[in-house]
Amino acid sequence: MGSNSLTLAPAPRSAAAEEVRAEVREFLAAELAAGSFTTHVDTWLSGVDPAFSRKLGERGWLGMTWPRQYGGHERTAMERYAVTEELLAAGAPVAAHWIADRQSGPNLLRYGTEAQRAEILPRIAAGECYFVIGMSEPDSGSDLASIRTRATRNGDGDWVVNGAKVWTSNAHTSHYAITLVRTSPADPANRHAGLSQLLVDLSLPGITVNPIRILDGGHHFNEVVFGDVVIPGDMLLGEEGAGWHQVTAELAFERSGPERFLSTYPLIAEFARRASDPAQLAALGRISARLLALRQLSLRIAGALDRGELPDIPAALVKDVGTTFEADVIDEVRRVVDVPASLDSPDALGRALAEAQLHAPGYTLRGGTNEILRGIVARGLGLR
Amino acid sequence: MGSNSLTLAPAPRSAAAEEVRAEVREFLAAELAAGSFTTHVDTWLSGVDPAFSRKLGERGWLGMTWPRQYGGHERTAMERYAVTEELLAAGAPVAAHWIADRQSGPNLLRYGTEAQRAEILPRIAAGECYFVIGMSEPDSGSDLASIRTRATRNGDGDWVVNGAKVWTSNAHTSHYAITLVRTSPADPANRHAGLSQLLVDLSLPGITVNPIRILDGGHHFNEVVFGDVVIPGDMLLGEEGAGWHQVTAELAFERSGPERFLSTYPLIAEFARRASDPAQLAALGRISARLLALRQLSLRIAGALDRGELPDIPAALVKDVGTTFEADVIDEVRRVVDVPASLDSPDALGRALAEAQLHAPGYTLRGGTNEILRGIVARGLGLR
Amino acid sequence: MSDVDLVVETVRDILTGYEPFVLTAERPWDAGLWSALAEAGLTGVGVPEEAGGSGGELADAVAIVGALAAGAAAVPVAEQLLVAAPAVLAAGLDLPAPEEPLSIAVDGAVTAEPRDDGDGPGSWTLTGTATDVAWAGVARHLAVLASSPVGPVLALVDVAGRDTTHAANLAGEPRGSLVLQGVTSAGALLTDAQAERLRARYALARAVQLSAALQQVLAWTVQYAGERQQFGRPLGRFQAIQMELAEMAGEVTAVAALVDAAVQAVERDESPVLAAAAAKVRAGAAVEVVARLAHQVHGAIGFTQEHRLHHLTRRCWSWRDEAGTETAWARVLGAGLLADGPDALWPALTRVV
Amino acid sequence: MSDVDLVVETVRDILTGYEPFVLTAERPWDAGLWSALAEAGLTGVGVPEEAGGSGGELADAVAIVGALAAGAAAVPVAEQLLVAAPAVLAAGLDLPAPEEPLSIAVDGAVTAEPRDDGDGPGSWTLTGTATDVAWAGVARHLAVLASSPVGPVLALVDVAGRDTTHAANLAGEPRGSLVLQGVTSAGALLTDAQAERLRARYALARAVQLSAALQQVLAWTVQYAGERQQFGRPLGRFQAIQMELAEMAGEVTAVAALVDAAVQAVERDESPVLAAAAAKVRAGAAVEVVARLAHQVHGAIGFTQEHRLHHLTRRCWSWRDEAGTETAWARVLGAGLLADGPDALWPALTRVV
Repeated sequence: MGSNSLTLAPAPRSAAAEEVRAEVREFLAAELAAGSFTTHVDTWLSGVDPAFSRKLGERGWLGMTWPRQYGGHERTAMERYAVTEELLAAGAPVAAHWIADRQSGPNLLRYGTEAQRAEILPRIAAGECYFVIGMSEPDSGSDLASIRTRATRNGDGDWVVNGAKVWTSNAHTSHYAITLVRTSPADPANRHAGLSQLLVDLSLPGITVNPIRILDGGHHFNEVVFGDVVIPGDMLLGEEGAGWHQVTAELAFERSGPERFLSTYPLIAEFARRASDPAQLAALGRISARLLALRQLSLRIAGALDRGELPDIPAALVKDVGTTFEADVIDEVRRVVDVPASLDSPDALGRALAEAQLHAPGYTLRGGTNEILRGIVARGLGLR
Repeated sequence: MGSNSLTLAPAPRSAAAEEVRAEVREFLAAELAAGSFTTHVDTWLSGVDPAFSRKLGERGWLGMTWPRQYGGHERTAMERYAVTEELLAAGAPVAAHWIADRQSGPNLLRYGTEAQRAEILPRIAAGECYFVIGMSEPDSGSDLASIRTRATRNGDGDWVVNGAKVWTSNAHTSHYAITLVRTSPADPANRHAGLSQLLVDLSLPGITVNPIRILDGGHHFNEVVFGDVVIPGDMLLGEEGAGWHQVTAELAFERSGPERFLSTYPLIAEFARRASDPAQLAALGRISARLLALRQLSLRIAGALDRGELPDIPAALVKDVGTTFEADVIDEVRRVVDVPASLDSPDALGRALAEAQLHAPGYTLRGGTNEILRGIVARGLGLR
Repeated sequence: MSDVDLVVETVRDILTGYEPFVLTAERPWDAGLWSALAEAGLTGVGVPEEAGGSGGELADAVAIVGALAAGAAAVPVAEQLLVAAPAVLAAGLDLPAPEEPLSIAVDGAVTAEPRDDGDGPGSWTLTGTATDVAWAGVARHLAVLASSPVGPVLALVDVAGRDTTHAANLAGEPRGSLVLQGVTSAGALLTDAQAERLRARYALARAVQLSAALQQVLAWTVQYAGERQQFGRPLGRFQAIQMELAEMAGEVTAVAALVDAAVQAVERDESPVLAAAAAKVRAGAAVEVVARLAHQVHGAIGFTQEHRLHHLTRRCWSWRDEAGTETAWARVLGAGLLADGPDALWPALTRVV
Repeated sequence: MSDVDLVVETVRDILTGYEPFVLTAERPWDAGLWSALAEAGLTGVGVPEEAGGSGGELADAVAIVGALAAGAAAVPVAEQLLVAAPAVLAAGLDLPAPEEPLSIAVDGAVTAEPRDDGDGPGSWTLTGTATDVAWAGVARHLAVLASSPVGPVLALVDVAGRDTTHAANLAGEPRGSLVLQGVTSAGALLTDAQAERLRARYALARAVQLSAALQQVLAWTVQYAGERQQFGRPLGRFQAIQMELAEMAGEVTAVAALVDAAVQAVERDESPVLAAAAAKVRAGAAVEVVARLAHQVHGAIGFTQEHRLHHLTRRCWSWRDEAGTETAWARVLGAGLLADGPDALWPALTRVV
């Protein structure tokens, strides 16, 4: 097979990444020893801890790749990769800042005005300013072009927004929402036209944040309702009408990180503590081989980002394969252990299984369902 | 969930079936002991042995459910089920008569003329007359409506057939092909119109049977080429133009038997001889639970046939789930044994793995691909 | 309409008044629903009238359990009707009144010391901790499988007033422990085979619940796919979704066929062990596929506590682990099928159900 | 164009003259292709010129093996370039001329008795049977891993004129046995770790072949789906087929990433054992999915001997079992990752590749 849009150059080795990895490891060991957090599954969704996020900011582990002038540290994507995977493997509470650091900050760097960048990016890098993604709506799941939240200009040149966004992770603990809105009437001939992104301060009058509890009762998601919310005109992000293009690029950006295959890593670690008979060791080997392959894929994408590429199709592939793996881990472990899953289990493995299972439906839905992702991969294969 | 087109009443218990089962078991043990056959995987495709088929005919185990006047034995579908599953579980050479007994005979009973029935059915029931299915063509896989083999009436009222059929199992050892042909020009408005079934004597002049070897080199399939073959006018099967309807019913009929989940049973039996450690016993248990469920489903369909129903949607479901299982068995066994698959293996399990693997691509393709079958199931769920 | 259909209709009628809710330590079961079922005599079905029950066959009890499982009903009916009551009766013990919830405890370590001759029903002293007790803190009576120097013992414990530790399964159903320190109770010696059958009946009860719940999950998912629009058409029109729903249907239909057959094997008074093992393994394996695809098709909305889907998927995730995991029962099944020797798999398979 | 690209292009040019064919006992390999490769110096790549080779790096040898695997080339190049030649050189033995096929034997039971002091390269007497020997009857020389009273021995046997039993893998590649009865040959003592590394290199060689073959299978399947019409449009337009091809692409891409990384680990002169184990396990697991879906998309035509697909799928089905099954290597990997203790999985994972 010749090269195609799915293949990427092998990830470069990075001594700097290994150096920062060692630092993070030491930090995490100390924090765990001090009891500042306990390991859980899927903490990049559910582990909100602003104090912990600020500690990471202090150490220079947020906004790592951004220019220094915006509070960043001008380090490579490979170094950032090492930091994020260490945090995920430890099951550390990183949810507060996760979206801002991964996605909203880079988005502001690409499309933000100088004022927006100067105001917000240093606060993100300090671990003090948190973002949510304002894309999905109650009637628009995978079909983002059908969103209905509207923004119209008023006489002062400000935007008046009405509508509602859902699945906004941790909006109740966040400061801003980059919100996809319709700024021109829907055009049946071009479903992707007329959309724009607004940078919305969640403390503005007219915004209501209603909790959406997930099936285990956890409060991570919210509905954000906009009732005649007035957004200053200069809070447009990027170009008016370019919202579709911007979110597509943003989604590609968010799909390839280690959080797409390490959400259930704490379960694997717990299983490893138990693995002893040949069948368990073989299961650990199989799980590990899949994880190692995903890690190489994800590292390749980090390498491509360092080269200035935007590998959207491999990123979709990583998310599809990786999130499938996250759920498969549960099944693989269950095949070789006799520990019932329960949050109240006296056995840490039983608790990890329970956490992983209760969060499982999210893995292959968030950030684009796996069916959508496979469609993107198929397009990359030249089939559509 | 209320009743839907997928649910069927539980299979009735049948003392008669258990009686004939015991007879078949005794017969097979004697034949095996006498060395008249050796157990293989997938013998309903590859185990052609006319002498064995005649023995079954002598014992009254072919044409079991047919009227006595046509050489049948007027027994129930449940009794026939017991006979066929015992033969498959033993890996006995049943390929010569399989299609004729399962499918062509019932087809003749439903659509044949009195002369056709009187002439052919007793010979099938005796294990002396073998059939092939003449449906697929080189350019028509799952899309049967696109077939091109044509039959036109000549001045004598006979049919003149030109074209080619492929995947005709064992045409080189068979006597007749029930052949789907186009008897009227294609009508874009009704793709299913203009097709008819002909009862074709494979010894007629103008018919050439060319072998198609499958990937292990085995010769089971053929291309049957028709060059101005003159077929007597009274060899039309059923109604002219009703071919689509007839093959659809025929396909439904053939999809639910135990050969849709027992093709690799000899591999399971070989694995069972080896299973000893807990992981192997658990794997045997998992495989067996799936098999037992499929068997109940298949028995339910046999029961429905005895009640005169034509459960086409459950039959599609059984074939989808069952043939997937046939291939999964290989993977399940490989997970817990260290025996390489090889036809030359000194180890019977290695040979069974090899046979099962080399035949595996066929399981989920023959008689309608699993994608097509799932479409039928989806229709049964009310989705199309 | 058969008796079974009538019974199911009665249960469904009652259920319309009792929507499933999120179970908590404060509200760990649906006491109102239980009362309604008890008033209708449904908590005594399958128990002969002379034993204080409502009469009826095993098939009726199974139908009730299935209808309640599909309704995510938080009541100990499966444990009472399919496991504990038949076991208590078979052991010759006095069955409590059917309106007093009776559950079953087979896990943990409880020892029984005979207080009399220990032969047949008698009095025993129980010591130890019963763990993973279904409806601990809710059930009034508990049939406890204990071990004694002379063999397994089924003891009937009145747990009113006894402390249980709070623990719950993934759906919030109580699964706490009960500490017994020298508790005197009625009990009867069982053979090892009887104890094994009791465990098998428990596993089969969970399989019955799983089968019904999975059928309901499929029905909800098909309904949702028919209604939910994406990209201008119902989800169910997308071939990718159709493939997923067909796969779910294959699993659900296979489970139903095997579970029904296992129940019939018990009705025929055959040993339930291998049939129950097979049913439990097959039903548990289906959860992996069915729950995953159901959530996948439902999308984010099905992942919320407001949506009904989790009431069943959370139960399914736990029920497959309870009364013996799939892996444990798979080993039992694999070993049991080879009991007549390594060449006798096929005859064994045709005997299981 | 890099050296590696150049090498691959040379191999592909040569391959255009040598279509894959069905291997039989009479024609068990492609002698003509071997000669063409040898003439071009490709059978000595990775071997220093002073040792009689063509020079070049491991990466070049890997690229050659990959291109030949994708072409279903019936020649012992993977064994020679990636396993036997490096092992023979590392052991300090004299490497045969690169145009004489050299293969590897690690299975069976062969014992070696020293004929001299047994320290370093020397002379040994070999007795026993080497089984599952890749290219038995085709290879002129065999590097045999034998056991001796003082440790594992790598012996270099000239097998010209020796009888081998005929056996073949699923693709017809020779995998016979060789009986050695008091055969004198050059050999060298290895440490257990060196022997383990040799096995790992063999496993990695198969993983390299699998990765290349699976990439080719995907490419053929995508091409077929784009061309084959069903129901009036190309197969690749059906969403069900797209989902299957995307799943294949996910497997193939993951395998390639890990195998490449494992090769790089070897290039960095790290111990190859866990990297090779991971690569072999991952590549073998992918065969299950990729070969199944490739045949499913190709339909009946891909199941025939005339179609090219089986040349690769049959090889993949065997290669995953050879040089240690996935299960065997998965156990090695699982145990190896826990070598620093049950809490040290993550640091171990970040070190493997």
